[in-house]
Amino acid sequence: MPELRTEEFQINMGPHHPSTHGVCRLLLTMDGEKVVEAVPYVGYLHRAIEKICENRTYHMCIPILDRFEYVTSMSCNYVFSLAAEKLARIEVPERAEYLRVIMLELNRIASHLIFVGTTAMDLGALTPFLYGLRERELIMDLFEMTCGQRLTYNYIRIGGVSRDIPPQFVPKCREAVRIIGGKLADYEGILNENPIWLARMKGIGYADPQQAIAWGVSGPVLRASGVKYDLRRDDPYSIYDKFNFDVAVRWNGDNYDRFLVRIDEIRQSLKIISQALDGLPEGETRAKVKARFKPPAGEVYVRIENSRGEMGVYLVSDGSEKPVRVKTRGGSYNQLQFLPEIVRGRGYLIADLVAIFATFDVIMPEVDR
Amino acid sequence: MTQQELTAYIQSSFEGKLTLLDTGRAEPMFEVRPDDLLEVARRLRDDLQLKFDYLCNMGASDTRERLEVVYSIASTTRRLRMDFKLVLGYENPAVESVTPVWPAANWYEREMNELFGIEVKDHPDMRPLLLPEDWDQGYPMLKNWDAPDFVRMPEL
Amino acid sequence: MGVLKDLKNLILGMGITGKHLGRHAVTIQYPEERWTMPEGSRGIVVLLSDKETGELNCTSCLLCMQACPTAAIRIDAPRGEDKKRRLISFDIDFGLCCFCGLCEEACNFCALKMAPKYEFSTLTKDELVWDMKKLQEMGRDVDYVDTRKKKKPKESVPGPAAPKADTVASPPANAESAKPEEPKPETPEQEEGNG
Amino acid sequence: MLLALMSLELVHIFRWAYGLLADTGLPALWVLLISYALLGAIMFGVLAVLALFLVWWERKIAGHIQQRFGPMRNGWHGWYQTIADAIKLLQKEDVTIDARDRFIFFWAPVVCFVAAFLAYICIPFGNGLIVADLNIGILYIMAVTTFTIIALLMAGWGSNNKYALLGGMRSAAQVVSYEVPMVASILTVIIYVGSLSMVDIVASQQSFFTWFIFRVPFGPIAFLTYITAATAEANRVPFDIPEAEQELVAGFNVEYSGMKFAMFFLAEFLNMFTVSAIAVTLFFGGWNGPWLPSWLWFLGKTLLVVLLLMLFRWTYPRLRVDQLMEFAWKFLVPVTFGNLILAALMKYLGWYW
Repeated sequence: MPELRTEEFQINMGPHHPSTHGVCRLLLTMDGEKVVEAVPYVGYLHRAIEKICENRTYHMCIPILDRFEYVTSMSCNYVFSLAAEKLARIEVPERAEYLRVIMLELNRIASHLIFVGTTAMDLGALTPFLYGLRERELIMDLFEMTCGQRLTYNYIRIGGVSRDIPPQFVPKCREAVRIIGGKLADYEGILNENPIWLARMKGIGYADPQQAIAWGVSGPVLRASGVKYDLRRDDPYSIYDKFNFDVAVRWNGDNYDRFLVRIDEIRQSLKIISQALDGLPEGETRAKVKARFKPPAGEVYVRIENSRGEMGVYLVSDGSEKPVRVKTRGGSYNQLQFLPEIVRGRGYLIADLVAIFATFDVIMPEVDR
Repeated sequence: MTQQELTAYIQSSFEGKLTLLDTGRAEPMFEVRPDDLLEVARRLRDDLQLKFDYLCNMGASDTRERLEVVYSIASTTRRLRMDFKLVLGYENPAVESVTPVWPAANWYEREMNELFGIEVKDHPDMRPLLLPEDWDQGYPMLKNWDAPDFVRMPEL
Repeated sequence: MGVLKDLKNLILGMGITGKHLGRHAVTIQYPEERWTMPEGSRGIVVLLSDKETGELNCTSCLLCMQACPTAAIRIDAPRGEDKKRRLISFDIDFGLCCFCGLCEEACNFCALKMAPKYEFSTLTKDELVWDMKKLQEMGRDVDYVDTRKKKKPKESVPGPAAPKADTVASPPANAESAKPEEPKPETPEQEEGNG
Repeated sequence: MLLALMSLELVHIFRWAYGLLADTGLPALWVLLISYALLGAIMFGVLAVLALFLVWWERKIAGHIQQRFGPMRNGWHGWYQTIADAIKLLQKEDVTIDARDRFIFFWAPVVCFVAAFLAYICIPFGNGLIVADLNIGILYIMAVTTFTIIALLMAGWGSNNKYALLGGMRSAAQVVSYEVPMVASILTVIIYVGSLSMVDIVASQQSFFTWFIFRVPFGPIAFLTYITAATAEANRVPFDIPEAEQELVAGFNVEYSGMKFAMFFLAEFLNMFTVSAIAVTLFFGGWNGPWLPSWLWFLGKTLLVVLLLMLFRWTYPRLRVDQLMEFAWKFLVPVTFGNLILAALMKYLGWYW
């Protein structure tokens, strides 16, 4: 009886597949259920944002960069404004800094709530997604009240913020902070100690800290592997040194810790927001910036801590009103680059690959730009 | 250590290789010659004082007169950040791949190669990243690039 | 031991989802109950007209056209013989518009506002290009704070605006008559703009 | 009032109809054939309506668990939404790929649909409301419910699609390995009833405390293991890896559309009802219950168990394939066999009521 000949077969997970957030294609070589090799193919969502920004004025770049990462587009506005302010050495008024921190942290919570929902959904539990979105609506209402839009805000501008907050923002924000803090217990009740969830998440997708740093991974994925590296602390920008919050770190770098790190981060962000709301000073919300903004010639690389890791903008200007080069860097870019390293040769099943891909929280606009 | 100490230390230890460019802002910007890029990169990473083990960003930029490849690096343990860049001409620009030192540069170099046309020597797997496989309309990110249906903003 | 703890957590999880069974739903039934956007939210762009005279506030200074990142606003206002621009057509292509609000901030004659309205979906793409008439009509019921510096001297009689001093653009009646002969003349430099 | 309720037993109507048919003077064989044909038609009608109701009910329960409304558009609270879906699926074009294995691809949904109905022959809906009281009732049902594996395998292999093949293989492994604990937990009940016929099982649980769920040491354990194995049989969430949307796009029914897909869909919901009907018959005393007519009791208890299955679906994530197998063989089988021995010991020692 000839020895049964088995061979690996290739399967395309993507480009449109229920669990690739956005349009990403993973070419999997499979040995039965086990994934031998996962090769990502990207570029389906490439809109050449950098080329578009090169023939737009600085103020026009901000709504364009809103679309660079639409889940936390507040941080996209912020990182570009910070770069322009560093080039032109603009002094941002105190109240604008506070408003910026409040908006950035609210946006981080909204992004993490989506993460909790989509990760649970990728593993089969459909209800936490709806609960996550229900909380996120509270934050969306806050954003709609201040800057008028629910997804692409165009709120943080060069020199400050576009509008002051309406009077009913502060009480509503405090109430949202209270509700979200309470509802976290619901997610933990359904998911954290659930034996099926533990079986699917614990010990799977171990990311070695040194390898993660070498591959440029940053943000919650890096902090879940025990590297205490948070740009709000290690490369301080804005007024984060005024608030006391601790960096959410976990040590054994598997799916479960990557999930818990983000829940801790939601709690830290809630702490920051309540402190920022208490200390919100009066004053105007935007420095004097000419309509045809012309920063002096120069180049700067600025990076901030986004919910998916380090988000940076390398801005080159030659004194004219249009930037010469806007190189944007997102966290998901390196995490997707790092994914094959984790999956190669560890005999993970396709279900684990879906879980790892979900806890990496990769979204495609940031990768393809 | 602060930025000034960093610049002083680098100028002293990397005598000819990294020349300081004064851009008058926080992070120091250095310039390196293309041929000793790898050696400088390896020393930056392994130097015990510096330990630049994290490549934040790597990208090319076309400033109409020349092509520049900029590396922004940081150290996760020493809280340091630094940029250095490489100037290349327009005719067949080439640069060595820094993936042996920082594997993170893998995709950045693939993207730079297909968008700017900068050839990256001995890169692990050089495939087009963002553009479709059968893309043949030149290198889009160059300033002098043009294509039949490329519409610029109306100049007002 | 382990099994009992797992069982407890499983039942606890079901308890949480179970108790939501009794709670009231948070979603609204769209066509019947509508979501009212809060004041100042960026819906569709509308042209505002003066409260008394009903003319457009727009003085065709083309600032909004320059501020728009996606070249969605197309204004045709050639310079008349008396060196003042006469507004002929003001189109906004909502297929291109990214609702960023930069035009509203660029306009300092409060002629343009983003009304809190969001229902304007159409079947075909070119129905999304709204001309001046439709923009003005949609802007009728939008109230706004008139921050324009009053050019007219403070004479008591509101009456018809004094022709000379009034720099507000020519009344729409004039734009109506000009419109039928050459509908929406596209000036050459805009032709190339709407990519 | 009580008397009126009592008289609502449906069995009298069937006897009266049978009597009517008998004295029309047709030969006995004809009468038998017509009555069974009529019974089949009634069963098909009742179960089809039941399946449609279950689909609607699941969407409403899911909606309210997730704090939204569920179908609201067609009719009050969307009651004829599933009928609209069924009609839509009926008239939808039946897209089939030509690289399929024609025969197997075509007959897979039919086998799945028929297998779902076969089990209802000896499920007692009420006092005397049973199509055929086979004396090997529960054994017959166990044999018939394993038909679904064949249907899933046929669907997986027939659609010539890698995802479907994976789904088919997974479902075969899963249903086979969960058959063993299910049968073992049923045996614990059979020991006490002494007969396989469903009517006897129900008869042995007349009073409230003789329900098997209350026979403390082995009853609840048997019920728990039965329910876990049953969710795996019906491919419900913690064990729904054959058509895990997130991994295999849609598992075995990825290439099916139109009426073929509807057949798989309805069969899945019917399986869910079968499994909870057996659970009610075995552990919750079938149709026994004071005051209300017997079939109403049966329907109420079964819908409660179905609600439990739905809660499983909308709370728990999904198990991985190897964890699922490991859980079945390494945990469920030892527990059920231990329970079986415990029950047998207690029967032998006489400590039961």
